[in-house]
Amino acid sequence: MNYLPVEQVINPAAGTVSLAILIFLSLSGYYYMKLAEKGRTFPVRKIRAFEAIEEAVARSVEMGRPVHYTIGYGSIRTAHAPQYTAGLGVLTHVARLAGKYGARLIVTHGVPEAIASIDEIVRDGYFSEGRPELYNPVDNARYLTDVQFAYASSAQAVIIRENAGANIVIGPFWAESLILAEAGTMVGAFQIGGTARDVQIPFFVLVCDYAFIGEEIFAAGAMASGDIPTLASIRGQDVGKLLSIILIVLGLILLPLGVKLATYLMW
Amino acid sequence: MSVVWRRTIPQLLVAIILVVMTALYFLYIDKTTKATLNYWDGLLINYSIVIAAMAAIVGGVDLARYHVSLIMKREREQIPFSLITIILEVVCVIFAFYALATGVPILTQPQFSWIYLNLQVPTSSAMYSILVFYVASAAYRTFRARNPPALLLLIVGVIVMLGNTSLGFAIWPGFTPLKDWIMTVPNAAGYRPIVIGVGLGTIILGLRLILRKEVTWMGRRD
Amino acid sequence: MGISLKRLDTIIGTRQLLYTLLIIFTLIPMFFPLRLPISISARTKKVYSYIDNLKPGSYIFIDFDYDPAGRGEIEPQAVATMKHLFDKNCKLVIASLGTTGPVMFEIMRKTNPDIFAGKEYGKDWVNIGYVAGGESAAAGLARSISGTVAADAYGNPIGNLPLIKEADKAEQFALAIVYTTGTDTLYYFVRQWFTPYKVPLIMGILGVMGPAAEPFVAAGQAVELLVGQVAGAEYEVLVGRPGIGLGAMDAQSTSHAIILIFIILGNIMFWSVRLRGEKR
Amino acid sequence: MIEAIQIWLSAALVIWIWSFVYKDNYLYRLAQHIFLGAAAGYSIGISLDSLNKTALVPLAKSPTTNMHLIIPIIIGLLFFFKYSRRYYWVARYGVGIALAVGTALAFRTAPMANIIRQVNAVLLPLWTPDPVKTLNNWIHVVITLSALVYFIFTVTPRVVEGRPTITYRVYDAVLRIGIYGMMVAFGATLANTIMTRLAFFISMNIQYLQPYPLESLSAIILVAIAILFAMRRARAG
Repeated sequence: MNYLPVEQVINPAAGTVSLAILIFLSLSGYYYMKLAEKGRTFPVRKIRAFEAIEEAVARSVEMGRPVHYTIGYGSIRTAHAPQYTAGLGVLTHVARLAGKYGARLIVTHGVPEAIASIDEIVRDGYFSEGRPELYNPVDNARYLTDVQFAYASSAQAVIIRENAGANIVIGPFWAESLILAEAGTMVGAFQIGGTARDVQIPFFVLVCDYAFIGEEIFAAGAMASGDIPTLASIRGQDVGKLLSIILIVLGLILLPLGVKLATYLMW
Repeated sequence: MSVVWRRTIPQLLVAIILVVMTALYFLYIDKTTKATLNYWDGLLINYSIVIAAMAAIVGGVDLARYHVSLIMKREREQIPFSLITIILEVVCVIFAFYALATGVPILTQPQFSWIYLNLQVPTSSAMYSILVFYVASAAYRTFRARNPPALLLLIVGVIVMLGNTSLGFAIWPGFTPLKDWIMTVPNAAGYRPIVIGVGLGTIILGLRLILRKEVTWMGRRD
Repeated sequence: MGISLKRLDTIIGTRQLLYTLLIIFTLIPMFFPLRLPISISARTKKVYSYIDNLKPGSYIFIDFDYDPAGRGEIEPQAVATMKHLFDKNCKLVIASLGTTGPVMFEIMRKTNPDIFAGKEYGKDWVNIGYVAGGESAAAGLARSISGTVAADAYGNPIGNLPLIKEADKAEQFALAIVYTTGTDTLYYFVRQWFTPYKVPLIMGILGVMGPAAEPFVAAGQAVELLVGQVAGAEYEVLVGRPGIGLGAMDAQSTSHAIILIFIILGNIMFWSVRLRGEKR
Repeated sequence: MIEAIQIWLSAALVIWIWSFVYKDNYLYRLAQHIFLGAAAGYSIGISLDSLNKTALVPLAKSPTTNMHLIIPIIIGLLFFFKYSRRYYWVARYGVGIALAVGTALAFRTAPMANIIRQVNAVLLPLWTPDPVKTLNNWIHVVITLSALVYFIFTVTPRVVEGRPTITYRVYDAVLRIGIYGMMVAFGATLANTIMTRLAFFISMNIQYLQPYPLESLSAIILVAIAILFAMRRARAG
């Protein structure tokens, strides 16, 4: 039997090393999830923005003001899908808290594919906490439109007119990030923001009370699930960071020796 | 049985598409096989485009439904505004259908493009330029030396602002190169780990979807 | 005193005050320019010297297709470079691959009549108007202008224009300038004008497009870029004709100054309130 | 006549949208709802167009070979089941496929785009003849490595009661460098954004308002009345 050489099996444009990294990280994530299923627990650093969500919901209830949540606008079929998914993950947490404290939750968004999911998540939050009477499908989840600034103009109007007590924005955001955050500031809402779109992170970090920086939104999604094996998968992310640090240090050591790690990584 | 249809099959579908699309991307074998794989990959993406287009139509229905419900609630203040939204939406859709029926490219359909150019473009640009106010007040509140990190933030912010204008150049010509240094060295370095982390988060999230552990997108837990 | 300090703090902290001053200080320099000195970037200097070294009377192709939202950033570049080209007696063939281009060109011509003064239509410059088809239109124009369009933007048959008889193919042009708000258009010209015919390209683009267009210069496909309002202002200084670009730079300076003053006042107020509070 | 309305409407819509930063008022609300309706219609129109291009035209051209394009159309129609009490879950199929395709697009390119390319960008020579360049490269590497440490979630040195251990001190110092590095990046981005937003704002003035002073002035007067009205109502209510 003839074996094909590796470079003919793996797309050279995609990269063999990329595939190796992908498989390695998936396996390590899987390994830690299995360990967790067997009963191992891992300490997880607290993410302050995540802890603050409960306070945000509770405070709005005290003030008699609604909680505003948004995951942004756009289509979930693009490469930003993971961020929408993370946004949905945190929404489950917020919806359950809204049910627990009896808060009025208003979710605005512009993701047409996710309408069904968002409706259901909000419903589930109220029903699972035994407050079905608070659920109003039309009021709680509002699809605006998937046109960027039409979504933004309506979302900022909702925040101000409904006088949101808490404003939680998690998802991929573009220029509208600051519009949403400043609208929250205008009504003095308790603000929690998070995005993995790097150029928009500053606006949330600097304007909001608490912010998820980059990958923290993915970790928050895992935390929201409350499932221990799911939480353990975060350790896979850490393995990836250790790998990156090792690669950087190794590459820097090899560089004066005349070995360019960069070219090997591009294989 | 119904749990299988309700939960297991959608989850499996997601897992399979994820694995298959990853395989289609990395596999090569030879040129003809690669072409076939690319075709399948394109096919899946095309499917998602059609599904997304259908979803946008559902979204339009949902928006109209929301505004109809506001009208039904008889909130006197809101009724005229909701009417405007619904009417404009319906008018656009009618002209869109008209364009499709006559085979005219949609943005050259005169009425559709009139609404686009005269109602949507100015409001959209105005919404974008409203950011100038927000970024100004955000800067005013942020650049305040409350503690050491905030002092650093203030210094960096002021240098960048001065480096960007002829005002800064008039005060001291060195502001521009200093700003360029900030933007290329510490600024670039500060974002790099964030980008790495986002990639790792994406990979692990994909893994969770494949292992059917990430199920929040399904909504209800049954 | 303490109360008045707090009140002062709230007055300064009122966002409406900041916004109003911001609007006023953005508008003032547009009507009364301050003419603050600006530094000229190496990039703009390179474009200037490239155009300055062209043989007088060269044929230049111009793609004029920015959209309305890009007017403030690109029009200053277009006006200044076109003035420079006309001063050097270059002959301009203007076309638009985007639908909004011809409209923007007419607005530009109406608001800057001086640069067209003394220039004869048909001999010194020609406006072909909108050419549909995107990349294939770019390819067609490169092959033969008279073979691609039948009439110019004003309805004159293309055969009646002396300039088109002299310069009809991409090879006959010394330079092509692309003023656009669409990154795709840049690719059209690189693929259809630079790669096959080696026509040098200069790209006038929005500030946000800078990073996306950088590789063209690095790969030698474009001579240089004019990026954003700043480039327009710098070019206005170089050709000695202050316009919207420089006005906008002044507006940038005054409004940045307002924001800086507010930041300084905010810090002073914050610390005086805090120090006073600690004394008690 | 139509052109006059067009110009006035454009100028007015711009000013009404801007008025929101002062106070929410009826004219902003009007502009917002016009925008919402036009955008919703536009989005449906564009979707119909892409549906037509990707599915209906190929189906009409050669029905037998493109029969399979019926599948996504049907899956898309399943979204409407979200209104059903009993069969709400049918809509999940469409959500799932769209989500899976999107995640796959990010998942399969993440190692290259987010890890390898970023790692490669940091592999800078740490000893160069040019001292400035050397310093820049050191800053780059140190900030990148220490900010990476900030993002590590599950491996943190234990905090023992009393005096912190040396490991903890080192960790804390590295963390601080990372946080300060990111803060510099954030501050620079915020300050740098002011310029681009102002450029656009100035463009808007040049485009919509300055050429039409009468139209702009009348829209401003209207909006001023609307804001005063809104303020009176707010005080009364």
